[in-house]
Amino acid sequence: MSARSIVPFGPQHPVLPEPIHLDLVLEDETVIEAIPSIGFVHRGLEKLVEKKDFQDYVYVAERICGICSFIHGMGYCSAIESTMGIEVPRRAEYLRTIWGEMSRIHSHLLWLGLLADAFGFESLFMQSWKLREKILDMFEMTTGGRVIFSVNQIGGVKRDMDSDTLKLFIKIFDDMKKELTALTKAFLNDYSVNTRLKGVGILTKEKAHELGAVGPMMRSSGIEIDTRKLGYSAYNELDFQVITSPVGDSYARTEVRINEIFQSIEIIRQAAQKIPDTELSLVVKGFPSGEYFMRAEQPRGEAIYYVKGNGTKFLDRVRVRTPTFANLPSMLEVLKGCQLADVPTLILTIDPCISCTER
Amino acid sequence: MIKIVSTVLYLVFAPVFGGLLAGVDRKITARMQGRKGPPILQPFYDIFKLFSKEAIVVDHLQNLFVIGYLVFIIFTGCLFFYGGDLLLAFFAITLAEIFLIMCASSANSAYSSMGSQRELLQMMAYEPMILIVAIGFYIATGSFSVGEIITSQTSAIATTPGIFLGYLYILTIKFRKSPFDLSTSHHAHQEMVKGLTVELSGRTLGITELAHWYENTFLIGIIAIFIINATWWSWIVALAVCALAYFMEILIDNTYARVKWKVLLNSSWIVAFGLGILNLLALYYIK
Amino acid sequence: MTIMNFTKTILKNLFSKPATTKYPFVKKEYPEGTRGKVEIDIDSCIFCGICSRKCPPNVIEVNREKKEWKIDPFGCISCSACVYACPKKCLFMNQEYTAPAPQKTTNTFTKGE
Amino acid sequence: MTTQSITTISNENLISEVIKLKDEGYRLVQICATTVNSEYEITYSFALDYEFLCIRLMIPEEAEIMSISQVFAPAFLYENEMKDLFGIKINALSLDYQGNFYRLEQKTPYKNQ
Amino acid sequence: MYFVSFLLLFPVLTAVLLFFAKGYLAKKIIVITSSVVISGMALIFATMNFFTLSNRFYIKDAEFVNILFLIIEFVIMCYLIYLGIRFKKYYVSLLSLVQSGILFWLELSGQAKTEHSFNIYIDKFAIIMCSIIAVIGCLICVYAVGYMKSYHQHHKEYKDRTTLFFPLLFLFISAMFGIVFSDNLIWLFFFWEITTFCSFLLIGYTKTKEAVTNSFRALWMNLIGGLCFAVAIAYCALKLHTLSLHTIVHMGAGAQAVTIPVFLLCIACLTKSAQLPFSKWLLGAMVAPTPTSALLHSATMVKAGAYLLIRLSPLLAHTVAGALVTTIGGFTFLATSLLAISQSDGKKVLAYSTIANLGLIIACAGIGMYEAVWAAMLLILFHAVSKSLMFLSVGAVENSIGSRNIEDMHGLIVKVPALAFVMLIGIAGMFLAPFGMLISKWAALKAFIDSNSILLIIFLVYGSAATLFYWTKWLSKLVAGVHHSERKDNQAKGCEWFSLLAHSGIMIFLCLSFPTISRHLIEPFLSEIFGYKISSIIGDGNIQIMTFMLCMIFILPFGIRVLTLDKTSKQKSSYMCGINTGDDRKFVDSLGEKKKMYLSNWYMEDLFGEKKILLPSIIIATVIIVVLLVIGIGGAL
Amino acid sequence: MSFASKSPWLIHYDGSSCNGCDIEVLACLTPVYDVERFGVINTGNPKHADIFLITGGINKQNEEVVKQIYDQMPSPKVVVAVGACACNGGIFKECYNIMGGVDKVLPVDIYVSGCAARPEAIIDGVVKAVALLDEKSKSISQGR
Repeated sequence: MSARSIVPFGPQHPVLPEPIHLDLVLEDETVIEAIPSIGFVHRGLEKLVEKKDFQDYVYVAERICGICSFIHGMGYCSAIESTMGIEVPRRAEYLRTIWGEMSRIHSHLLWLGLLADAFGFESLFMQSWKLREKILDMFEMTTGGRVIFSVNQIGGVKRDMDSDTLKLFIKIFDDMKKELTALTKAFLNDYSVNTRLKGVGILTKEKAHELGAVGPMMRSSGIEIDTRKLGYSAYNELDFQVITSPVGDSYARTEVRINEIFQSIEIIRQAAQKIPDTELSLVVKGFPSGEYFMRAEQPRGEAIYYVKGNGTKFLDRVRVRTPTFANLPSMLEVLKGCQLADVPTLILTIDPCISCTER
Repeated sequence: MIKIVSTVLYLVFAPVFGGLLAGVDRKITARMQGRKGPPILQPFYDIFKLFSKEAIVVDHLQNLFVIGYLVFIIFTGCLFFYGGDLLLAFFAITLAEIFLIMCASSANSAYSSMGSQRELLQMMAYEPMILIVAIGFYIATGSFSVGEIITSQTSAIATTPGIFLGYLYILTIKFRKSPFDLSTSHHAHQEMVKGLTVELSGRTLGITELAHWYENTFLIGIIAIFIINATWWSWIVALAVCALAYFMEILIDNTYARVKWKVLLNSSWIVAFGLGILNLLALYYIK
Repeated sequence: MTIMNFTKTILKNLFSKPATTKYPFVKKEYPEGTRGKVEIDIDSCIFCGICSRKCPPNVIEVNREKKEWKIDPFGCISCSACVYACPKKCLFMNQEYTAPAPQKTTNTFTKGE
Repeated sequence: MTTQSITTISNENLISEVIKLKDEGYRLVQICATTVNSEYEITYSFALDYEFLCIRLMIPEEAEIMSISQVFAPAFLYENEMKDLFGIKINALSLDYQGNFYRLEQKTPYKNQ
Repeated sequence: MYFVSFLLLFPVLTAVLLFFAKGYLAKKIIVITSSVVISGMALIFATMNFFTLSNRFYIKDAEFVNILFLIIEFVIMCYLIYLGIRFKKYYVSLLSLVQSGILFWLELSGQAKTEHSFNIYIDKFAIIMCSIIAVIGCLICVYAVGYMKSYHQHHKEYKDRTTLFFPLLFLFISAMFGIVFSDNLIWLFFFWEITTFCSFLLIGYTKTKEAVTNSFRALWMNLIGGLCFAVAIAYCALKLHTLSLHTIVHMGAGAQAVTIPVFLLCIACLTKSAQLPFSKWLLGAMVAPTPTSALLHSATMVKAGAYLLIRLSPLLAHTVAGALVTTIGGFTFLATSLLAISQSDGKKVLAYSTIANLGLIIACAGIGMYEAVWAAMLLILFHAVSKSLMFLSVGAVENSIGSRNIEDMHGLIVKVPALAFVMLIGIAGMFLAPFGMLISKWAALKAFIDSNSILLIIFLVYGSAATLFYWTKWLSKLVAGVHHSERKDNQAKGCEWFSLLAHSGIMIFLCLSFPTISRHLIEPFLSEIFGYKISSIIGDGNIQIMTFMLCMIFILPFGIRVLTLDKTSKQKSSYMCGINTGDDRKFVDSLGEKKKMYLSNWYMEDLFGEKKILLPSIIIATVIIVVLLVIGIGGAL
Repeated sequence: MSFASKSPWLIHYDGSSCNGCDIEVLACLTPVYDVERFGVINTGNPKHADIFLITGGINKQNEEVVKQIYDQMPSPKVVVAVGACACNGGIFKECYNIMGGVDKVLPVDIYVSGCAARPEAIIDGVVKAVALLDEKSKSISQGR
C-alpha cells in the first residue's frame, strides 16, 4: 500500500562532484526506478576539431576531463600517430606508461576518497586525499601541473624524467604502500564499511557483458579484459596480470580498484627499470588521413578514441567514447532496488566521470 | 534555591558550553583527519553569522515550528537542571523533536521531508532506550526526580552499567554523529543533502544550532547523573566520564561509515533489549 | 572483519603534526617547471604572432603596429603552448599564478622604443 | 595492435547483422556518426574479448534507421546522442529522450547546415 | 433513579421516534434535540454527583423487566439464527442459540433467582463513563446528521438506510448506559448483547459484500465473547449464588471461587475490546460510515470491555487471569502499534491505534494496582475524546478532499486549514507530551515498573516508539506547506463542524481540568474499590509542568506574531537540486519535461506490513490465551 | 562587528568544467590545504551557503540551475568563478554549447584564474571573497 515518492536527485547535490540528474521513484527509501539525465556538462568539444588543427587539439583532448586528463591526451595522440604511421620513441612510450599509471593511482585514490565520503566515512576520505596529494606533487615535479599536464604531443612527450626522479618516485611509492595498506584494511575489512559495500549493487557477469560494462566495473564482475593487454605504449614489454573479482558487488569493485593501485605501483617500478634511453619526440611531418579506433585503458575502463583525417591539418571527426558512457547502463541496472543511501555509493562505484561522458 | 540557580546557570551557560564543545569537537576531528582545523571559537562565529544573515523560508510555518523546537529543548534542559522529573523531561524533548520534524516537513521540500522521515525513524530507534534509561534510574534510585537521583547513596551506574552503555549507544544518534547521522549530518556530503535542515537558513538554522547546543548539554547532563551520588568527589568522576564519553563519540564518529536505516533501527532496538532490558531484569533479580 | 580498524591511523594523526600547509601565511615553494602564468620578455619579442595563433583559448593578442603584446590572464589555460612555439624564446612560464581579482583584466606589454 | 575491420552494410541488413553479432557473443563498444558530405556515416563497434570489429552504414540525411537498442540495451544512449547532435532519425528507441538528451541551445550542431 | 431511568429510556424513545420520522429535517431536529437533552441530563447528573456521591443501588426486583429482556433476547436470537441460515453462516446461528439458550435455561429454570439484590449500581466510575458516553456519543450523532447527508451524496451506490441508522445509534447509546449502570450480570449481559447486535447491523450498513462479511466477522467474534459471558453467568448463578457484579468484585482477589468466571469474563472483554487474536472484527468495521466507526471505537462498544475489566481489576491483581489480560493487552499494544506503521488508510491507522490503546488500558486494568487503574481510567477518558475527534475529522476530510488516505492529506494545513487544525489537536491528544494521553502513559509506565513486570515494560517501550512513529508521520504530512492553488472547501458545515469544534474544546478542557477530575472522581472510586485512601498519583509539581507546557504550545503562535518573526522572513522556493521550475511543486525531469514532485511517508511494508506480522501476532496471542487458560483454569479446578 | 567573514560557508557547483577545477576545490578541503582553518564549510546546500564557487562555463542546460542556486542563497552572498572556463569559457569558449563565463548569467565578485586553478589560488580567491562578504554584510546592516 506504500505510496511512492518522486524526487529529483542532482544535478546540484553535495554527493555529486559533477552534475548528473536522476529522477528517482522511491518507495520508503527503496529505489524503484531511476531515469538519468546527462548533458549538464556537454560542451561539444568534439566539434572543436573544425577550429583547432590536429596538433593543437591535444590541448583540448586532455581537457576532456581533469581526472583522466593524461590518458585522454595520450589516447588522442596515439590515434593520430596510428593514422600517420608514426613510430613514437620508446622512452616517450615508457614515460607515457609511467604517467598513465600514476594517473591511475591518483584517480583510484580520488575515487576511494569520494566513495568513503559517499558512505559517510569522512576521515577515510581525508586520508585517501592526503595520500593523493603526494602523487599530485610528483606530477607537478615532472610535468609542471597538478591535474592537467600538457606533456603529450603528437610524436612523443615534451618533458623527461631523469633517473634520480624515478628513483625518488619508487621510494615515495614504497613509503606510500604502508599507508595504503592501512587504508586498504579500512576499506576491505572494516565492519561498517562492509555493511555499505558487500552485496550492494550486484552486477552479474552476464549483465555486465550484456550492458557493455568496461574497466573495473566489468572486471569486478569476473570478466577478464584489460585493454592494456593490447600492448599499446610500453605495456607489451611489461608484465602484469588482469585483476578481477567474481562477485560483482560494490565491495568487489573497491577491491579491484585497490588492487589496481598496488599493481600500478609495480608497473611503474618495472617501467622505471626497463626505460630505454632514446629521444623524447619526433618531428611530425604531414597531415593525418584515414581513420583509426584507439582503445586505451583509462582508470575507469576502456576508452575509444576515433579519429578520421582527410589529409589536411583539420580532422574530419574526433570521437571519444569514454568509459563512463559505457558504464551508465550498468549503473542504472544496479540502482534498481537499492536504498536511497546506496544511491551515492552506487553512482560512485562506476567511478563516473561526467565531463568525460558528455564532452 | 539551588535548583533555581542551576536552572539559571543552565539557561545562560548551556549555549556557551555547547558551543565550546562543538568547537573542541571540530578541532579534534580535524586533527584526527590530519588537518589543522578551525579555531575553537568557530561555532560561535558561525552562529553569529547565521543570525546576521537574511532570513528566508519556504513556508512561514517553519518559523513557528523552529521556535517551538528551541523553546521545548530549553524547557527540557531547565526541567532537568531544576531537578525535575526525568521521564517528563524525555517526553518534553520528544515534543521538541516533533516540532523539528514538523518544521522540516512543513517546507514541503524533497530532501527536507525525507530528512524528517529519517529523523522520525531515528526517534523510533532510540525511543525504547530513552524510556529504559528513565526506568533504570527509577528502579536504581527509586525516583524519576533528578534531584533525588543525584543525592542517592550509590551511583546509579553501579546497578545500571548496561543501561549506561545503551545510553551511550543512542547518544551517537542524538549527537548526530557517524555512523548514525542519517537525518542530517555535520559532514557535508550526504545523500540527504542536509536532511532536516535543508530548508533552514540564516536565523532559523541558527536557532536549530542553538537548540542543538542546549540539547547536548542536557544529554551530557544525563551521562553525569549516572555517576553522581551524594558524595562530592563523584562530581569530579562524572566530569571525567563525560569528557571520556564525548571523546569516544568523536572517535567513533571518525572510524565508522554511515550505516543504513535498517541497521540503525535493528541495532538500536537490539541494544535497547540486550543492554537495557537485560539490565532491568538483573535489577529486578537483585531486588 | 573488524570494527574500528581505522582507529590506529586516526590516533596517530591526532597526536602528530597536521599535514596542513601554512598557506597563505607562508608562501608555497613550487617545484621547478611549474606552470603558473605566462610572461614575456617584451624586449626580445618580434611580434610575429605565432604565440597568438598557437594559443588554444586565443587569449594572446599581438599588435605589430603598436608593438603591443596582450594577454588575458583569466582565460589563459597555462598550457605553455605559446612558450614552446615562440621562435625567439622570449615567452616563459612564471611559477606564480595570476592572483584572483574582482575584475577580469588584460595584461598589456608594450615594447618601448 | 589489433587490426581494425570495418564492414559497410546496407541499411536493411543492420538488425540481422547486429543480431548475428549478439549471438556470437559480441558486446557493443560504441556507436559513432560522422557527417560525410551530405551523408551520415554511422559506425557500430563491437568487441569480443580483445577482438574488435565495426560495421558501418552510409545513409542519406533524411533516412530513418532502426534502433538497435532492442538487441543491445546500452545502445539507447548512443542513439539518443546521435539524434540530438546529428538529427538522425531513429525508430523504436527503448528510451527516447525526444531530443532532450543534451538539451542544446543550438539544435543538431553536427548536421550539415 | 430518575436520571438513570431517563438515560436508559430516553434514547430508546428517540430511536423509536427516529424510526418513524419522515424526511431528513425531522430526523435532524429529533437527533439534535435528543442529543442536547441526553448529554445535558448526563452532565447535570455528573455535576450533581461530582463532589458528593455515596454509591447507590437501584431497582431491586424487577421481574417484568427481566421478562421484557428475555423476550427481546429471544427475538434477537431468532433473527440471528435466521440470518445465519440465510447467509449460510451456520456457526453464527449455533453460537447465538447456545448462548441465549444458556440464559433462557437459567432464567426459566429459576436458577437465576439468587438472593441477589439490586440491578443498578451507581458509583463515580459509572458517572465518568456515563458522561463520556453521553457527550461523545451524542456529539457523534449530531455529526452523523450532517455527515450521512453528504455521505449519500458522495456514495450514490449505497441505498439510503438512515431510517435504520439513526435509531441504531441511539439504541447503542442506551445499551452503553445499560452496561455502565447494571450491576446484575444478566442485565449487563443483555445490554452487552444489544451492543453486539447493533454493531452488527451498523457495520453491515452498506450491504456490500465486504460489509456483510465484516459484519458477520464482528458478530461471531463477539458471540464467542457472549458465550463466555453466558457461561460465566451460569457459573456464578450455580456456584456462587450471586449475580451482582459488585458482590463478586468484593469477594477479593485470588478467591478460588471466582477464578473461572473471571477468566470467562476476561475473554468476553477481550473480544469486545478487539484485542488480539480477536482484533480483526474492529478493522473490518471500517467499511461502515464514519460515525459508526467513531462510535464503536471511541466512547462505546470497545470501551465496554475495558469498562468491565476495570470493574474486575481488584480481582485480577496477581492472578493468572490478570496475567492473561495484561499480557494480551501489552502484546496487542505492541503488535498493533507496529502494524499501524504500514497503513496509509487513515481509518485503518485509527483502528489499529484504537486496538493498541485498548490494549494499554486493558493491561493497566489487568495489573490491578491502583496507579494502573488510575492510568486506565484516564486513558479511557482521553482516548474517547481524541479518537472520536480523529474519526470525525477523517470523515470530514474525506468529504472535503475525496479521500481518507493519509497520503492525500499532504498539506492539509493549506488545503483545508480548519480541518487540519482540528486534526492536529486530535493527534496531539493521542500521543503528545502535555496532552492527556501521555500523562496517563506516564502513570502506566510507573505502574508497570512497580508491578515488576518486565514483559509489560518491553511492550510499552517498543510500542511507544512505534506509536510515536506513525502519529508523527501523520502530523508531518498535515503540516506540509503545499501551494495555495490546492486549497479546497471545507465540507464540514453546521452539525459536523459544531461537533468537531466541541470535541476540540472538550479535549483542551480535559487537559486543563484532569487534575480536578482525578481528585474528585477517580481517586474516590479507587479508594473505594481498593479499600484504602489513595494519595494523588501524579505530583502537583508535574501537573504544573504539564499545564505550563500546554500553555506554551498555545502561546507560541501568538509569540511568533508578536516578535514579527514571520514577517521579516522572505519566501523562496524550496531546494530541488537546482532544477525546480519556478515553483515548489515541479522539477525538470530527465526527459526535459515538468514532473510533479511527490513526497510519500514511510510504511516499511517489509518490516511491519500486515502480511508480515498480523498472522504471527494472532497465533502468538492465541497461544498465550490457551496456555494461560490451561494454567489458570487447571489451577482452579 | 561582522561575523560573516569568520565563517564563510560555501557551495560548489560544477558548471561545465572538465573536473580539473572541481577536484582542486575539493582538494582545498582536504588535509594539505584544509580551508576549514578559515571556518569554511562545504555545505552543498544553497540555503546555508555564503559563497558560491562555480567552476566551468555556462551552457543552456545549467544556466537555470546556476541562477536558481544563486537565488536560493540568503544574502549577503558572493560568487566566485574558479578557473579559466568559469572566467570566460576558457578553451571551450568556441564550443557550440558554451555560452561563456559565469558572468553571462550571474554577477561574479571574484575571478580565480588557472587551468586548472591551483588550490592556493582558490584559497586566495576565497579569502578575497570573504573580505567582500564582510563589506556586503555591513552595507546590508546599514541599509536597514
